[in-house]
This record gives sequence, structure tokens and C-alpha cells, in this order.
Amino acid sequence: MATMTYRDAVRLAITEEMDRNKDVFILGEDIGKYKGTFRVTDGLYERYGVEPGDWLIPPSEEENVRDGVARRVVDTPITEPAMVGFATGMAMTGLRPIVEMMTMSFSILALDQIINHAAKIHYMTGGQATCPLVIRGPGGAANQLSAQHSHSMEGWFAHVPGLKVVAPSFPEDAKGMLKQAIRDDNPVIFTENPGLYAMKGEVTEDPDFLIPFGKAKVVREGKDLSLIGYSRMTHVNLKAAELLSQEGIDAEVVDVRSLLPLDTETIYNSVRKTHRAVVVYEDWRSGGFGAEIAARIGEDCFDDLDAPVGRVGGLNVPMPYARVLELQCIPNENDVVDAVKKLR
Amino acid sequence: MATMTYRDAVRLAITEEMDRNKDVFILGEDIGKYKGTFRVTDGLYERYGVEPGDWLIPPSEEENVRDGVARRVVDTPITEPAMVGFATGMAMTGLRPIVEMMTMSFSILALDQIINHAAKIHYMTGGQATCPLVIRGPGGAANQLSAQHSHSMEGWFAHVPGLKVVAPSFPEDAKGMLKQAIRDDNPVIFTENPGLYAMKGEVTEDPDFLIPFGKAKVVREGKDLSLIGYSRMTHVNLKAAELLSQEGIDAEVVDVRSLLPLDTETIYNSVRKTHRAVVVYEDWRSGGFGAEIAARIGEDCFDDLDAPVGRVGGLNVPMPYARVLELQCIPNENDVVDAVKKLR
Amino acid sequence: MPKSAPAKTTYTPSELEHFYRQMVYLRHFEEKCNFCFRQGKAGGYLHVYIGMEPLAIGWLNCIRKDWDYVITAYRDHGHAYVLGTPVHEILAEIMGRKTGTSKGKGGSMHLYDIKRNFFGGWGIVGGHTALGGGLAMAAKYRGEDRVTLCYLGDGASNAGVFFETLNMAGLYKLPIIFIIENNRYAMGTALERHAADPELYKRGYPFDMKHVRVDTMDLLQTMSDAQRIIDDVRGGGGPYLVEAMTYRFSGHGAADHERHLYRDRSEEEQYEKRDPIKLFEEYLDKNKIMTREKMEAIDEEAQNQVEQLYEAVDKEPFPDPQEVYDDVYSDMNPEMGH
Amino acid sequence: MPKSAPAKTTYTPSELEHFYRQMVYLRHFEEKCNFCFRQGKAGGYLHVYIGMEPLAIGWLNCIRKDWDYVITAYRDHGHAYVLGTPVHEILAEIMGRKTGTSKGKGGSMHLYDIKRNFFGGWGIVGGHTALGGGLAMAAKYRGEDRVTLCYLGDGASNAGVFFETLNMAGLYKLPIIFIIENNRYAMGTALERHAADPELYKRGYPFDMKHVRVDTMDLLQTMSDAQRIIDDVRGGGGPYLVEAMTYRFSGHGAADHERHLYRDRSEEEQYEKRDPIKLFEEYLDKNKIMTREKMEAIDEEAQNQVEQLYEAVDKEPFPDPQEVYDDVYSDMNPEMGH
Ligand SMILES: Cc1ncc(C[n+]2csc(CCOP(=O)(O)OP(=O)(O)O)c2C)c(N)n1
Ligand SMILES: Cc1ncc(C[n+]2csc(CCOP(=O)(O)OP(=O)(O)O)c2C)c(N)n1
Ligand SMILES: [Mg+2]
Ligand SMILES: [Mg+2]
Repeated sequence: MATMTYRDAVRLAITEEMDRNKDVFILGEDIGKYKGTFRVTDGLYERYGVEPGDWLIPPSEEENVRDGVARRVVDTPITEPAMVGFATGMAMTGLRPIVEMMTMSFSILALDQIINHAAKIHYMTGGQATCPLVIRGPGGAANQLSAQHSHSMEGWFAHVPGLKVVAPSFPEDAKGMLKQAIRDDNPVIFTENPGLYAMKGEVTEDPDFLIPFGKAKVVREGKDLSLIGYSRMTHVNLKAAELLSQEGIDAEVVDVRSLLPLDTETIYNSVRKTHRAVVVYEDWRSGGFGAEIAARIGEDCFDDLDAPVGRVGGLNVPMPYARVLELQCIPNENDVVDAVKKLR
Repeated sequence: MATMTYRDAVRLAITEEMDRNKDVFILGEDIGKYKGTFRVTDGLYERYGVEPGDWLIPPSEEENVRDGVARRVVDTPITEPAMVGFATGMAMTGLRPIVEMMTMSFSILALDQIINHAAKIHYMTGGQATCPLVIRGPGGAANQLSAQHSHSMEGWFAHVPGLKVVAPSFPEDAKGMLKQAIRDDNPVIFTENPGLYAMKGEVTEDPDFLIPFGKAKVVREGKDLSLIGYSRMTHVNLKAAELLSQEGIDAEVVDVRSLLPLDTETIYNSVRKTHRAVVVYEDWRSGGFGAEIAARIGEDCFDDLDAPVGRVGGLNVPMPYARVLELQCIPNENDVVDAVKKLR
Repeated sequence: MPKSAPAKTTYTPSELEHFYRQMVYLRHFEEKCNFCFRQGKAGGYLHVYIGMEPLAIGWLNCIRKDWDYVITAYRDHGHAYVLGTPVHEILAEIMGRKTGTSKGKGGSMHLYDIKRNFFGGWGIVGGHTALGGGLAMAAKYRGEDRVTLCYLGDGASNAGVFFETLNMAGLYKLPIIFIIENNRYAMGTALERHAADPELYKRGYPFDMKHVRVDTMDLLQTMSDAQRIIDDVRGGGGPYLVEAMTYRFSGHGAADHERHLYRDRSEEEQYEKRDPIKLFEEYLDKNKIMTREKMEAIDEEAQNQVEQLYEAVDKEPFPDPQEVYDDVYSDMNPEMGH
Repeated sequence: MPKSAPAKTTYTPSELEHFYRQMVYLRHFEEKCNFCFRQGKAGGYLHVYIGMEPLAIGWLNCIRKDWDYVITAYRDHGHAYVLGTPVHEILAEIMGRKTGTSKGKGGSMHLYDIKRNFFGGWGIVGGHTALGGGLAMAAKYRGEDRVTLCYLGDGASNAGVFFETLNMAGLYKLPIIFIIENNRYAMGTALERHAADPELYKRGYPFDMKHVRVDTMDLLQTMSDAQRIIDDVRGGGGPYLVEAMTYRFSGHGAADHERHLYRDRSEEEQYEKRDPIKLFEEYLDKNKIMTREKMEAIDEEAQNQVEQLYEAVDKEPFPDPQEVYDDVYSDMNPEMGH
């Protein structure tokens, strides 16, 4: 076990997999010399990088002997559609590209490539081709980035058959699930969060430690109600659980981790135990993925519920710039506590 | 009252508004000489059209006297992002562009323009600018168009603050709501459906007949359960209600019509009367807008429900080509009947 | 026609006969596809290659098959055919049968033959060009001397992602040839009405990319241009943009019955004078390579083969209902049911 | 520097003094913005125009203010300032105050002054260029002789939507000038590392569009080029693509403290020799238009004005919490609450 930040855990997963398999390739904007805007790719360029111009020279014998170690970190122009499309084409030939989205907000430009191409390749080819592609980057609000740079995209992606979508909350899960994603033969959306990068946690050093998708995790046991969330909201839920415990309410916290596939069993078991549930997500409340989770609990745990399934989501407004307004939009532990009390 | 098809009702709404206001402008792919792939814009080019080349000539005096009647139907290249962006820029100056998406599936390419630009202009400018823009076209599956051409997009759009989203089911609603959309100062997504164009219905001839957004409509009264849907699914629900009535089940059918804003009051009133609800939508079941409707009913009508809120959605797969498989993916009246019976 | 070398052929009579058979077979195959559509035996959007045959037969007989990569849009029957995909599987896919290349899930627009390096078969105008860039990038990364042929339409050449792809291809000096099939129409929109400058080859200029306009109605002219360009790219010359002048003799798709809405018969007649099959027949005749009688025999033979193919494929089963959930993922099923 | 006319000035000394005051004021204003960021008085992404002043001051003093349309990306302080937006409102927006141009909802990247025809202020690289095309289309539709200035970065000039916009602008012959602010960097990526051909003016060529590369470190040179091009476009000459050579003296944004990661000091020193303010001062001095003493006085005055502005704006209130729901729609509120 080692203690490291979420950022370092993501980087470690990438380097371990790049060392393990020369087919793993990473491309993105300013991920090279600039180390990535959130410094996730720090050091990769020195280790595996290549100048765009060096693509002029075909790889040397030694290079291929060195398992094509070089030319595997590529800075791209600011053209997300082509960036994702190139990665998808590479993936169709068996390479395993990782695309860094500087922020997931920019994946909006590449949705046609992601949804209409990458996600449908296996189906449209009748199983002839696979698309081992990972698209990763920070989703959600950071700090006053305003309306165009603060999107949570995971709910949209989790709606698309052919994609897998994960949003780990802890460094260890980040490492284990990103390694899983890189080894997966299907396109995987791996959502990080700006607020998590600096967060520290214990991470196993076993280079073959993987976390399979479709497994939620109870990160706090409780008997009175279930707080269900993912990514940074899991930490909000843990804080809320602390506050609630001071009032004698014993909340269980379920970390969904994987949105598609979704582990309804773990979620339902928790609800069947506590008979109360609040689903928490940062995305706009209306139409966010929390609606799907809430709808399923309502459908499948109807007789187990002692109260309506509560939801806490982001305010239904474009993200404002002023800090005072921005903070209002993003759910915090007090919002969760309020929602729990409303459940009566 | 006149009897006309959904297609003709949409066209009539456009021509009435273009005649009424010279600021109404329509652009899209093959909407001119080609009359639109679904022939919705038949006749518009002859009436208001202009050759791209004629943009060379500044409008003549007479033309301006003629309230700029010409040069208001413009064929664009197959570049949805720029097409929507141009319309948005025009809208910021006070014009009222209508963008025809050949199919709503292609709006995926323009999502950045729609979501990050059009939808946020009023907010990001602090109310300085408005964006009176309408984006309309057929959403959902047609006939063996396969995976890339059969998307239902309304659920994604209804998730975005700043947009209004409507999906009328009948010719009269199509006319009244499209005219409302064109007069609205906010960006409106107007979803049609390939399966509705040929459908006939009564339409009032009053050129000032508008249908305000945010009003659902009970299109069939019933006491045993509520079937809730929009667009073509309203007709599937009506058929299902017929089948159910033969088994002595008296279903009420609620036509949502407007997704954003959403008329929860009418939906809740129906559920409070029938105590049972099934939400029906063509979009992929998981994460579709039906999840939001179901989640809200579960939250706000908890004590009124005698059974879990059922959902019937499209299969969670990319749309396959073979007719036998395609038909399986799209919900039909029997799927609805089955879901109703499952409610017990 | 800048840069294009004088038509010359180094092909043996039997090779030329082989090309002729392909030209004629593809023509009949495409006509049968339109027939299938009219009969309701094929659905959706179906786009034939009539008049454009040299783009597939000329270019794809010049590449290294099973080695070089090929990708195109939805007007893709000819590519699969020349690359060696069994015509039975192609027509079965177009007719939505279980034995089709994609088990009936793709249809006419989405033909693929991955083991033969045919990467489809795509419906979003312009979208696949970025995938083509990725194919070339993969080859370059692996240090292989594969060339990627990426076809697109004149209408697609306006798409943003295509320009982004040109920039990246130029930036990384990728071994790729972009072939703009300039058939003068994007659905019902004529070239001059969708492109600011109808000389589409110019689009390579801002990206430090070789660019040329060539005629592709003449098969052998096409092949000599193709061979020269392919060799140049394989030799490390960097990416190439080719504007291939052609003409779509039929409607945009099988459903387009109103060509008169956007072009008149006299224009079509002009181009029909240069029907690629007619031009090639004149060449074969003039150079005494093949008699008119033999040509007619080959034509009839092809027509019969296509007819028999259709009869056979029409007996193929449709997919089983439960197959709808297969191949969404390589390793799991999606959630089932409505 | 192709096509660019010899620098000449037809400006009176008082006009020249006015320009100088704007140059100096904007420089101090931008430095204060960086200061605000360091102090935590401004957040998010904040991008200053230091070294690029002539792009706003040169060009925007040549257009017809309150008539012509202007749109740019997120590096937008200078544009709002020269177009006449009260600096108090600009800084208030940057500092997230209620009295800002967007009531604190936009911030540094999203400045707008619609009544002065400044349309922002956009954060998605390349995305706003299509809006610019729409502004020009609206003017043309109405038969007005407005010119639209659409600024974008060198990095943005790779974006697909920009090329789509060029095609439509060329196709419809719109009265628009695209100004590529080529400051040699897209964040940490140097020009040669993101553009297949660093000569970005070539990007107008495929679209039947006039295109030119001009130097914009020299204010008066910039103004003579600007006036010539604006007159040409207003006169019906069609769209124009201008590659404006400049340099970003500071980091990409206020948060970029590691310029050494992607460029070295010696390069910066080269460009600092041509600091636009220095060049202009030399001109004013050489031509005896203004004494060095006066320049220093103006500089000090500007610095004080900015200081006072900052003090004043810092007293402005932040938005009230309930304002979060305002202006999502023009005619209704969104659903409230979490
Ligand atoms: C993004 C997108 N927009 C619109 C369409 C509808 N569409 C299909 S083919 C086509 C015309 C394309 O013309 P071109 O690129 O010249 O190819 P051609 O059909 O002539 O081979 C259009 C508009 C589409 N498939 N994708
Ligand atoms: C679509 C998109 N991708 C990435 C970003 C992040 N980003 C913001 S500015 C920038 C660099 C843009 O460089 P350039 O266009 O040259 O403008 P400059 O900053 O030099 O003025 C990047 C990558 C973005 N805002 N939008
Ligand atoms: Mg074409
Ligand atoms: Mg730059």
C-alpha cells in the first residue's frame, strides 16, 4: 500500500499500462511538454513522448525492439472531434488509445465521434471490430470556470448503449478502474473531477490490481437511509453522513463507481435494508443520471420504500461565474442533509 | 377547422409565421429545391427562396419594401455545427431563424453550438442578448435507417437549462406549438417524428392560434391507470388503451407535449386519480427522459401510488438495420400492455 | 486536369478482361440493389455507385489488398466487392439477412470486412474521415508501410472534422490518401451551391499536403494516377488529397426519384457520353483487346450471376429476434427489455 | 509581409495621443487583472492581451463603432474596452460583481456589450466563429453595410467549425473579416506543433476568400492595413481572412506560471524588442509628436486611473444568491432547488 493523490493514481495507472503493453497510446491537448492542464500527464512526455514532427521519421528498428516505447504521447491540435476520431480509428486496428479531454466539457464537440462512431462499431460491424478506447478527463465544476467549462457529461454517456461509463471517487478505485478501462475491448468513458485530483488515499501497488466494472461499493455502513452517489459526490455524502450521525441518523453511503454497467443489486440491497434513499449528483438535477437511479429504485424496491426516493442534483442553470453563485449550484453536504430531512 | 397531415401543419406554421414576420428565416440542408428529405419545406423555396449566389447581390429596394420576402430559405452545406452557429448569430441580432435538421440524429454534431452557445447566451450575457432560435426535425427511428440515423435526442435536450423542448403528437399541436416556438425569444427544440408526418388531424385555421409551452393534455380519460408519453408514443398509448379497454382496464392517456418546461401538474393529477402510471418513450430506456418523469412521479406522488411507476422505452441497443430487429427495438402497444399487466 | 500523367496501361489482356468483368458485374449488382429497394427487399438508405465504378475498381486494384487500409462513407458496395468480400455476404447484408457481413445489423450503408482491412461503411457525412486518419496513424506508429485510402464525397469535403483531419494528417505526415469523390452533388445540392470554391483539390493547400484534381471516368487513366499517388505515399511522401471528378448517374439514393428537382436530363446526357463502362469498352475495342461480342457475352454472364445471387440470398434467413442484443459489447450484454 | 501597404498615418496628434492613452491604459488594466487573479479577486480562466494591444486598438478604431459587429473568444478585455464598454463594468464582471457587464455571471472570458454590438466573449475554442458568420449573414440579409470582425486564435484556426464557417462565408459572400491572432501559441503548444502549415493565412485560399498575413506589433501599420481591408469588405469585396502576426507576452492565462515548459526566455526577449507600446513610443518620439516626459506622465496617469478603478470596483457587491435563477430564460424561471 502507498498513499497517493487521485491525480498520481490516474497517472500510475497510465504508466503501468503503457509499460505493460506497447499498444497503449495517449493523445490529447497539451498533455506533452505542458504536462496537461491538471498535470495528470506530468512525466509521460519525457518517458514515451515524441514531437509531432518526428512522425516524419518511421520508427527505427531499435524503437520497435524497444516495443515502440517512443511516439506514444502525442499532443494534438485543439480539435476534439478529430482527436477522438483518430483514436477510434487506431483502436479499430487493435491499438489501445487513451484520449485525455482537457475537460469533459469539451467532449461535447466530439459526441458524434463518441456516440455515432466509437460506441457503435462493434454492433454495426456485427462483432467484426472492437474499439478499445478510453476517454478520460475531469468532469463537473472546478473553480469559477463559468457556463461553458463546468459540464457533467457522465449522465449523457451512461445513456448510450455500446459505451461503458465509470466515475470513481477514491484514488485506489481510480487506479484499478482506469487499468480495467485500458484493458477493456470496448469504449470506456472515465470521468474524473477537478475537486478530486489533490485528494489522497491508500493505493495497492500490485500492478495487476484491477477493479471490474459494474460493482458499486458501500463505503459507509448505516441502517436508517442510503445516500447514493459517485465521483466527488461520494465525499459529499460521507460528510453529510457525519452531520446526520450527530443528529442520530445513521446513513449508509453507496459509491456507485460504475454507471454503465450499473450495479443495481448493491444499490437495492442497501435500500432494502434502510428503506430510504437519496440519490446525489452534481449534474443538472432535471434529466441527470440520478433520475435513472431513482426511477429504478422506485420500480424495483417499491414495497421496500418507507419514503419517496429523494434526489439532490445541481441547480438547473448554466454554471455562473461569481463564486457565491457557483457554490450555490453545486450540491454540498448541507443540501444532502436538507433532502434527508424532507424525506420525513 | 381543416383536416391536414402533420407535415402540412408544420409547413403551415412556418409559412404563416414567415408571412407574418420578415425576421423569420429558415436554413437547412436540401430544404430548397429539394423540398427537404421529408418534404416538409415543399414550396417554401419558390415562395421565399434565394440562390446562395444571390447573396452576392445586396437586397434591392423593392425587396426590402417587400419586407425582405426573398432570401429567407437558404440551403446550407452539410455542416450542422456552422449551420446552427450561423442561425444563433443571426438570432442574437434579433432575427428568428428556424433550422431544419434533416434528422435530429445530425444535431449531435451541433450539440456544442446548441448547448454551449445558443442555450447559454441569455445567461452568459446577463440578460443582454436573447436567442430566438428554433431547431426542428424528425427525431427517432424511421424505417431501417440503422444505428447512426435513428436517434431520439429530446431527452438530452430536455436536460439542458436555457433550452425549451417540445414534442407534439398531433397536427394541431404541431402547428400551434411551432408557431409558439417561432415567436419565443429562447432557443426551442421542436421534435417531430418520421412516423407522424403522414398522420392526419383537424387543425384550426386561426393564424393566431398558439399553444403555450408547459401544458400537457389528457387525450383519453380513464380511471385505472395513466399512460404517459409524447410524440409518436402518444398514439402507441392510445392503441394500448384500446387493447386494455377490451380487458376491462380503463387507461387514461396523458400527452406530455412539452418536456421543458414540463407540466407536472397535469401528470400528477392524472396519477393521483388513477394511482398507477406507465411512462412510455421511444428513446433508449436507460437514461431516457422517461426516467425523469418516473422519478418525479415517485417523488411527488409517493402516497398516491398503488404500484411502482412502470416504464416502457426503446431497447438499450444501437438501432439495427434488419426490419425484424428494428421493430423489436421500438416500443409498440403490446409492449405497453405487457408493462401495464406487470404492474399488477 | 493538372499533374495527371498520360493514360498508359501495363496490363495484360487477361487483367484488362478481369477489370472489365468487375466493371460490368458491379453495374449489374448496383442495379439489382435498386431493384431490391423497389421490391421492399432492402430498406433504409441505399446508395449505388453507378457511373463511379473506376473509383473502386481503379484505385482498389492498385493497392496492396489485405494490407492497405480502406474506409469510405455509405456509398460502399463497390469497395467491399473489389476488396474481395463475398458478394453473397454483401447482398445478404443489404437485404438484412443473418448471413450478411454485419449479420443484418448494418445494411447497405454499413458494410465492413475488417479481416480484409475494409473499415466501412459510415453514415455520418464526413465523420469517418477522422477514423481514416487514425488508421494511417496506427500504421505509422507500428512502422508498417500500409497506405490508407479514405474516400469521401464532395458534400463531405465541407465537414469540419474533415479539415481537422487534414490538419492532423499533414502535421503528423501520415501515409493517407483522401479521395474526394466529386460527383457534383450532395444529395440535391449542386457543387456550386455547397462549396465556396468548387475546385475542391485546393483544400489540401493550407495543410502542406499534395493535392490534385483527376478525371476518374476513364478507368485506365484512373489506375495510372492511382498507382503514381499510392507509390508516392507509400514511399514516405506524406499525405495526399485527390479530387476525383466523377458523376452520380442515378439518384442520391434508391429513394431519390426526383432528380429533375435539382438537375436536368441534358446535363445527365452529357455525362452519360463518358459512362466509364462505355469508355473502357471503346478502349478495349479500339485496341483490339476484346471483341464487342465477347463484351456482350460477359455482360450477359454478369447479369445472370447477379440474378442467381439475388435468388440465393433471398432464401437466406433473417436474424433471430434474440440477436438484437448481441455485439453491443464484446464481453457483456446490455440490459434487456423495454 | 505580403500585400500589406507601407505604414502611413493620417491621424492628428490628438488622435495619436488618444491611441497612445488607450495602449497604455489597456496594458495597465491587464496587469491589474493578473494582479486580481493572484489576489483571489478574480477566478476561473483569465487571459490578458499584453503584447497584442494593436489587435483591439488598431482594428477597432478603424471600424464604425455601434454599427459594425465584433465577436471574439475569451481573450476579450481589450475589445470591450476599445468599443466603449465602461471599464468599471468590465472589471466588475472580471471580479464577479453584480454591477458587471453580465451581472457577474460571465467573468473574464464572457464579456458582452450587445448595445455596442460587442457579441463576446466565448470560451469554446473556435465555436464563436460560426456565430460571427451569422452576424454577418444577418447584416447582409437586412441589406445593411455593417462589417463583422471575428477574432480567433492560431489554435482556434484548426477547429472544424471555423473551416465550415469559412466555407459558408465564402459561399454567401458575407461581409466579414476573420482575424487570426497568431500569437504563436495555443496554450502550451507552439504554432509548428499544432498547424500542419504555420502560414495560417493560406486557410482562406480554398474558399475563394481574400487572405493576407500582416504584422500587428506596429500600431499604425496595423491601422493602415485594417482600414484598407475594412473598406474593401464594406464595399462588397466579400469576406477576408487576416493572419495577424503577434505575440503573447504573458502566460496563456493568469494561472500559467510555467512558460518555460514550452518556450524559452530568449524567444520572449526577441519579441519584447518589438513591444507594440515601445514601437509606438519610438514613432511618437521620432516624429516629435510627443515628448518622453509626456509619455511618462500619461503612463503614470493611466496607472493611477486603473488603481482607482480597482479600489472602486472592489467595493461593488457580489450578486445576490437568488439571482442565480435570473436570465436562464427571457420569460420564465427554471425549476428551483437541488
Ligand atoms: C452529418 C450528416 N448530415 C446530413 C446527412 C444526410 N446526408 C446523407 S448523404 C448526404 C449527401 C452527401 O453528399 P456527398 O458527400 O457529396 O456524397 P455522395 O452522396 O454524393 O456520394 C446527406 C446530406 C448525413 N448522413 N450526415
Ligand atoms: C474546444 C475547446 N478545447 C480546449 C479548450 C481549452 N483551451 C482554452 S484556450 C486554449 C488555447 C487556444 O489557443 P489560441 O486559439 O491560439 O488562442 P490564444 O489563447 O493564443 O489567444 C485551449 C486549448 C477550449 N476552451 N475549448
Ligand atoms: Mg457528392
Ligand atoms: Mg494563440
